[in-house]
Amino acid sequence: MTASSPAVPSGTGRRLLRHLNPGPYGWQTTAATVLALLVALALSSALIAITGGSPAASVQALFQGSMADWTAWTSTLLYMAPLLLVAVGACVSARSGLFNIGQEGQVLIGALAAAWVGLRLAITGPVLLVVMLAAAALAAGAWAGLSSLMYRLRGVNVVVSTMLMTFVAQQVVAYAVNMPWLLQESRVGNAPVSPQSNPLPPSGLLGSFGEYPDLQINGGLILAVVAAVLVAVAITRTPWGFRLTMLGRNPLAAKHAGVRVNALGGAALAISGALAGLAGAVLLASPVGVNRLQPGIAMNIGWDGLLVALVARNRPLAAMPVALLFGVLRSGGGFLAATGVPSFLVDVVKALLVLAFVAPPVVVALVRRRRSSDRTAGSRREATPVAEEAIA
Amino acid sequence: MSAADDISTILSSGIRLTVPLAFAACGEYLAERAGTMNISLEAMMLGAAFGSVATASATGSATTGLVAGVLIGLLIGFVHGNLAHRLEVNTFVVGLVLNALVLGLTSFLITISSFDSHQVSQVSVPWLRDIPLIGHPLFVERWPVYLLILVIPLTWWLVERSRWGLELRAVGEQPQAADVTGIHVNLRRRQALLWCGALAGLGGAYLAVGEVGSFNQNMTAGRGYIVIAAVIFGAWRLGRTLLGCVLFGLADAMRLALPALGLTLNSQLLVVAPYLLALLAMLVFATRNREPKALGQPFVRGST
Amino acid sequence: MTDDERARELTPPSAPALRLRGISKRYGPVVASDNVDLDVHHGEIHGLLGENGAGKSTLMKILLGLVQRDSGTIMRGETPVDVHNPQAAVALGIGMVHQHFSLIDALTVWENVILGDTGKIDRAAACRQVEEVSRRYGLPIDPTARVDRLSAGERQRVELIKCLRRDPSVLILDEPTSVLTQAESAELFTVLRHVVRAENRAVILISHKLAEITAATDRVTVLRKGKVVFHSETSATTPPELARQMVGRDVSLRAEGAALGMLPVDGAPAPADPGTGTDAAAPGTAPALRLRDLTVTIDGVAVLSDLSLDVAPGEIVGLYGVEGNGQSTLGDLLSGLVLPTSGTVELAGRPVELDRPGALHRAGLGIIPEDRHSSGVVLDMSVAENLVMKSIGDVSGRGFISRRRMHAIARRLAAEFNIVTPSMDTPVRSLSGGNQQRVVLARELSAGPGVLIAAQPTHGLDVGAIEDMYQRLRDAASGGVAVLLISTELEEVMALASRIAVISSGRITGVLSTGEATAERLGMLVGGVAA
Amino acid sequence: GCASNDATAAKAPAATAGSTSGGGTQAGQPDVNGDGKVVIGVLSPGDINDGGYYQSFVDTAEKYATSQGWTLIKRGSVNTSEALSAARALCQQKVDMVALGASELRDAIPASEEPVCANTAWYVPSADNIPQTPKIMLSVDDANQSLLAAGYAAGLLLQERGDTKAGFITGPEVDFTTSAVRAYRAGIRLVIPDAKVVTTFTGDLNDSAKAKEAMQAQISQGVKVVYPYLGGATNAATELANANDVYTLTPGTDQCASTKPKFDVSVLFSPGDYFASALESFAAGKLQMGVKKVWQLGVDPYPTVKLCGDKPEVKEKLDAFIADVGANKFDPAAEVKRLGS
Ligand SMILES: Nc1ncnc2c1ncn2[C@@H]1O[C@H](COP(=O)(O)OP(=O)(O)OP(=O)(O)O)[C@@H](O)[C@H]1O
Ligand SMILES: Nc1ncnc2c1ncn2[C@@H]1O[C@H](COP(=O)(O)OP(=O)(O)OP(=O)(O)O)[C@@H](O)[C@H]1O
Ligand SMILES: [Mg+2]
Ligand SMILES: [Mg+2]
Repeated sequence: MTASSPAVPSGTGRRLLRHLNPGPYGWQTTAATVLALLVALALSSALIAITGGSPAASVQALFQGSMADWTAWTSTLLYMAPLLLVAVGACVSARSGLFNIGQEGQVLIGALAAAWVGLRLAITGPVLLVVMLAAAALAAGAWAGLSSLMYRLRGVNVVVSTMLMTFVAQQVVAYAVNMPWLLQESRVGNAPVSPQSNPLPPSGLLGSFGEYPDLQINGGLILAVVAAVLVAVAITRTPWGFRLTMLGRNPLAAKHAGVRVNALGGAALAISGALAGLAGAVLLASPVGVNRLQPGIAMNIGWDGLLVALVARNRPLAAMPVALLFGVLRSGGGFLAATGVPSFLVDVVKALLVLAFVAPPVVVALVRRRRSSDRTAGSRREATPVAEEAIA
Repeated sequence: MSAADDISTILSSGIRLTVPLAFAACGEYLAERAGTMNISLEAMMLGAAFGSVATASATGSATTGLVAGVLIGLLIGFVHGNLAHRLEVNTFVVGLVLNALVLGLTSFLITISSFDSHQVSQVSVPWLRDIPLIGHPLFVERWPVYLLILVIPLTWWLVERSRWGLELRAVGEQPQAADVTGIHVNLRRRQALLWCGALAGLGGAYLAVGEVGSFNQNMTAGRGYIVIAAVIFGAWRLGRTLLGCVLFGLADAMRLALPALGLTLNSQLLVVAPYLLALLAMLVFATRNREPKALGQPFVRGST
Repeated sequence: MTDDERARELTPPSAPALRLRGISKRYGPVVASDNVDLDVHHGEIHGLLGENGAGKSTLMKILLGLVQRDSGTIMRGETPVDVHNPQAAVALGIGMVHQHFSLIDALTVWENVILGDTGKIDRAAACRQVEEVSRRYGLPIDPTARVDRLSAGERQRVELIKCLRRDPSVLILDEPTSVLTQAESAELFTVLRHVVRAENRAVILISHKLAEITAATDRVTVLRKGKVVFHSETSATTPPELARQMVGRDVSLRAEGAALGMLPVDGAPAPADPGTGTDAAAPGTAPALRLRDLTVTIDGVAVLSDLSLDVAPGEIVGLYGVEGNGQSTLGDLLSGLVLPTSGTVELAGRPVELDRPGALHRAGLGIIPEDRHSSGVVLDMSVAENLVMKSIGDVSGRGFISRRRMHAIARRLAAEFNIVTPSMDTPVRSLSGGNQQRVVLARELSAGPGVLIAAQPTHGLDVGAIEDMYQRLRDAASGGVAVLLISTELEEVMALASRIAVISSGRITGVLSTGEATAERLGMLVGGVAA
Repeated sequence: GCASNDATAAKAPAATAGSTSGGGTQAGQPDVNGDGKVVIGVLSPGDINDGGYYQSFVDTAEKYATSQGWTLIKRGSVNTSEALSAARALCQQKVDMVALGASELRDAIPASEEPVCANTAWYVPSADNIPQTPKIMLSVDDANQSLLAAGYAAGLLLQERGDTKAGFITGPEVDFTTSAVRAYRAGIRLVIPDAKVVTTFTGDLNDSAKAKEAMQAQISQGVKVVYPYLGGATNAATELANANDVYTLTPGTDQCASTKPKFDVSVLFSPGDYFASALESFAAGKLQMGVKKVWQLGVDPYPTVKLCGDKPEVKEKLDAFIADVGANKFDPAAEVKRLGS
């Protein structure tokens, strides 16, 4: 039981060390994770074998589609950007003690607002992109803010309301892309129109560094990483973050200490919504992509981004590698599907892999707890960082 | 066609649409009273729907299929329970992953297999079926529907009258206190999830081998979430929850029947109606007092 | 400890009901239980004493299977037993009345009472049993009432009934009286005596109140830093001795004794420090705290009505009353957790806008809240963070928190207020109660408040911590701070305050100077009779 | 977009890694990329096991590929937002042809210009809403025509039964379903001018339970011909119709051979049929990129409407109608506009 690292004088240094130190049970967690991964891969292989596919080739394809070359990295990073944005937002709200699970809807609302601005406002030049991003953040922030308002006025459980609002958001977007006066694409001749918007004008697209098929770092990723770092700093280093943490840990004490809990709680929820909305705008304005609003634009990025945050235990910096991992699974999975493995099976493989990453740290923590026969708070608190290290 | 016949038709249809929801709602209600916000309900229903059709096709008996559906629901409940309430993986993570897993798996399995269609038989209750208006809707149904007559009071009794239910409620309200009292909090929650799995499985299986007779990809189409909305709408009371199911089922039936009667309605609005209603119910009635206090919170001994 | 003390240990009245041998438990570097031996016999009330953090609760949790020991043996009679969970403890006939987390608010009394049993529920039988137990021990309660509607005393009764109904042969009570009024405590001890004498059970009683221990127990064991340091027949020891054993040094049981439930033997409760003992605010000096016509209505019930009170700089005013008469609400109001329906709070002559978060703090009001866990500290944040919690702006520059500055301030305060903590980064959760309270006090006083509200400041504190707390409150007052002491302990108020305001049913029924205050007059005021 | 200049083309790893020699990449042979095998990659936006529209596409491809000894890679339920990356991934698998299952996936088309897909043929179904680009072959049909003919067939069946009430059940209320309703209704009214067509939107092409309820409701209202214009829910709804002796039409594929469920009219506008003929040209090395193939009712074998049962008079009238459309005797679009609302 020497979880706390040796005394290091400076607080910052110590924190850094704690981040780098795999922890006393780090190797166990790593081993368990590897084991779980093997089990997940074995299960997946069995399923793939049923369809007559080759498991080895599938693993190869997973790798090839996500990391083998720059093109693959490009698409991995393309997924990572919105995932990270969503996850960072989820970290903010979770920190404040309000659990937002409505990111999927907030992503949609963000994309809707961005699309509306991009297509319906006569803004030209680079300003357009800025306005689009701002509109996405504002709209999705307000959408999440509604949940906060409902909580404040009527005590409506935030988890429940954010979840229900997701389904509402889906229909709102479906409605918007089916209404010509709203956002439905314009008709060409007699051809049928799809439930989608027109493509964005070029000035509404995010830029990128590098060009396909070389490594292309999309603007969204930069936005996401900046957001992650800013939020990480804000949470751990600023009075605002301090108050936020206080609110999350003990709202009564926070109120007592003069924190404006309603405003701060509402702000946290709105920020998490705004970041999810940004993710929606990033999906929409992605330098590679369809650049139109479609009902399926969120592609479960909201749910997966929430998973990222949960796996990263609500730490924005830890969310970066986890988001990368999820990006790898998505792009690798897409590639895997292109090798002829049924796409549904790819979803199964992804889900199994996520479980393989989530479960082992807790298993190890549990075994530890059992072994030390200590079922009280202390060990629980120590278990958390171990879990994080394993994932990061 | 007389107006009475129309009403009777809509009622029949509403009941058929309600039944799968009602089964699952009984399960979700119990799980939520024990403090689990069970998002994987959708997975339970969908998995059971698939399992029931596959089994029915293999054995030639829709009833066996129904049993298989219940078993699959139990299995998913077991997995969820152990991950969330033994290994302490966040329950939403578990739910989201299980939903993705089951959707992927069933969609995949249906592509590599083909099943014969089987349906459980219809039972019509003599005399009662002749009651005007409600006779046909209520008393000419596939037999699992009548299981509801057992399941609903049983669920109520379990929660409100049995010792197990008392402990469940304690666990959903104040797990720390329940623990100190000697109740195995996480065990109770796992058991509640098993019950939930069994009933959601029954609901999903009924949908497949009762209503439709076959399986197709994502055939539950979000019914799990509707049920969760119903429990919220019902403010964690069984009667109101079931009322919510009936409301949602009837609304769907109306939506599907009214065009045939010459009326049309905005479809988006109707799709969101259950969720909006649930939100509205929470806004209008002070449901916060009714909510299990520890809903969605994991229990770890020693943490406050 | 010494042979002398061993010798005092008489032959036990009967075979031990419970025997602990070499129980050890460590939490990281902290040894919460260090090779503890303890025998508890049938027919005795066994007092367990110790400073905050001495390991009393830990030991009892081990007995109850809530915490697993690292080593040692537990024996029921002569057979070693394995208590790995609370159910096992129940099966062994060990029952405990917990102070926290043991009743489910949303359930009724009878439901709570049968919770943890097995077998079919029989509501009628359960109610009957509750009534029976409540009659047998004189603990009146309505079995069908919902627990969240009950007062603290009534809840305690439910706890007792629940425990006694299971017919435990060993009954453990962990600080059962800290939320009880004197009358309620007296009632409890009557019950316990009955339990022991007439029914030959064994009782372990944990308390910080030496008077209770001396009055109620047969034998007493003192823990210090996890070790058994003292063991004796109660009749063979004295409160000063116990206090010395607890703290490990001599303690002046002057005023401090008050909080432990003993008035000084010489009677007259003289104000301890004459310097602060001015009878009332000197005319001309404006009161630092002025409460005017405060009314708080919750769910249609006036919890406070037209409450007015002044506190002058340099004086300690005691607000005395029985639990449930609006004291906590006043505390909440002055913490900014509750808004008054009407009335004003003035600090240094200026009215405070109570609806602005943090307004009271900014206006120079410091508060030691009644329930430090729920509103005084953030248990999962570090000592340093808790110390600067209210002045986070002061330790940050250019928008960032300076950890260096934060730690510097924290270290200074920790030294100044004798906060014992492994490091400034230790979560407050793992500090002992006394040290947690010191963290709150240090934070509030370091802000240089003009007014300090101390709500039940010594609840759950050990004698050393109380001594320290009293001294600091007096020092604050003599430094010119207006101190409002909200307390349910008569002796505490008598020992500290120069004026005593009595609150009953949300009204001030009278204000007396300590000189005029006699137990009878206060008693009448508490009863709502103006004196 | 990404310019496909020589420099980037050389860098595209997967595309040029093969044993391709020189520029022999054009559509002279099915092995477009010259790697010694023929691989067809199919992307479909829908459930490729829906037993209907989307499935027909991959089924056709599968059948043909097997007969030719080609390899087929099929990927269903492709989110439109992922179309582009899915197409790129296919190209990286060195497919010789990328075939899109429906025009919803048109966002994948830019990949055809990218180096990674340089040696690939592209087959794109369209409803005249996709601009022609040099690297794709467009296959265009006019949904108005087939649905109008379907309506005409339904009208004839109604007439035969002496009835005037027809039904239409579909999923979401979106443009392609609402315009289908209009054409269908117009077709019926060409036969029975005062016919009533009830339309139910269940909200989900795959929700069998709701489709059945909608069918039940229409049957209860005495509707005798219902078009289940659905996806995965088609069979469940049709079986119910069969049990109530209600005529049904297929949403796109030829199901006349099927007995459970049984359809009375096969409306053939499925992408599979068009694709089959494209594959034939492909096998023969005659498939050209940068061109558009328009499928004409009454001229080409597809789209068409086929009566399953044995009703010579009805069949005769239907065939005559189809021939008229083929001969441009009247303008389907105008008819739909006139009678459809
Ligand atoms: N805007 C907000 N949105 C969501 N949650 C909030 C918000 N503001 C505060 N909270 C949460 O509310 C709790 C405390 O807030 P508050 O004191 O307003 O509750 P309350 O006392 O029940 O309020 P009220 O008396 O107005 O009903 C904390 O748990 C905090 O996390
Ligand atoms: N879960 C825990 N994790 C770490 N340390 C703990 C834990 N529980 C107790 N401790 C430590 O063990 C020691 C004994 O604590 P315990 O609660 O038994 O004291 P106590 O005698 O009951 O004090 P009090 O009078 O304040 O209730 C303390 O130093 C405390 O900080
Ligand atoms: Mg204690
Ligand atoms: Mg080739």
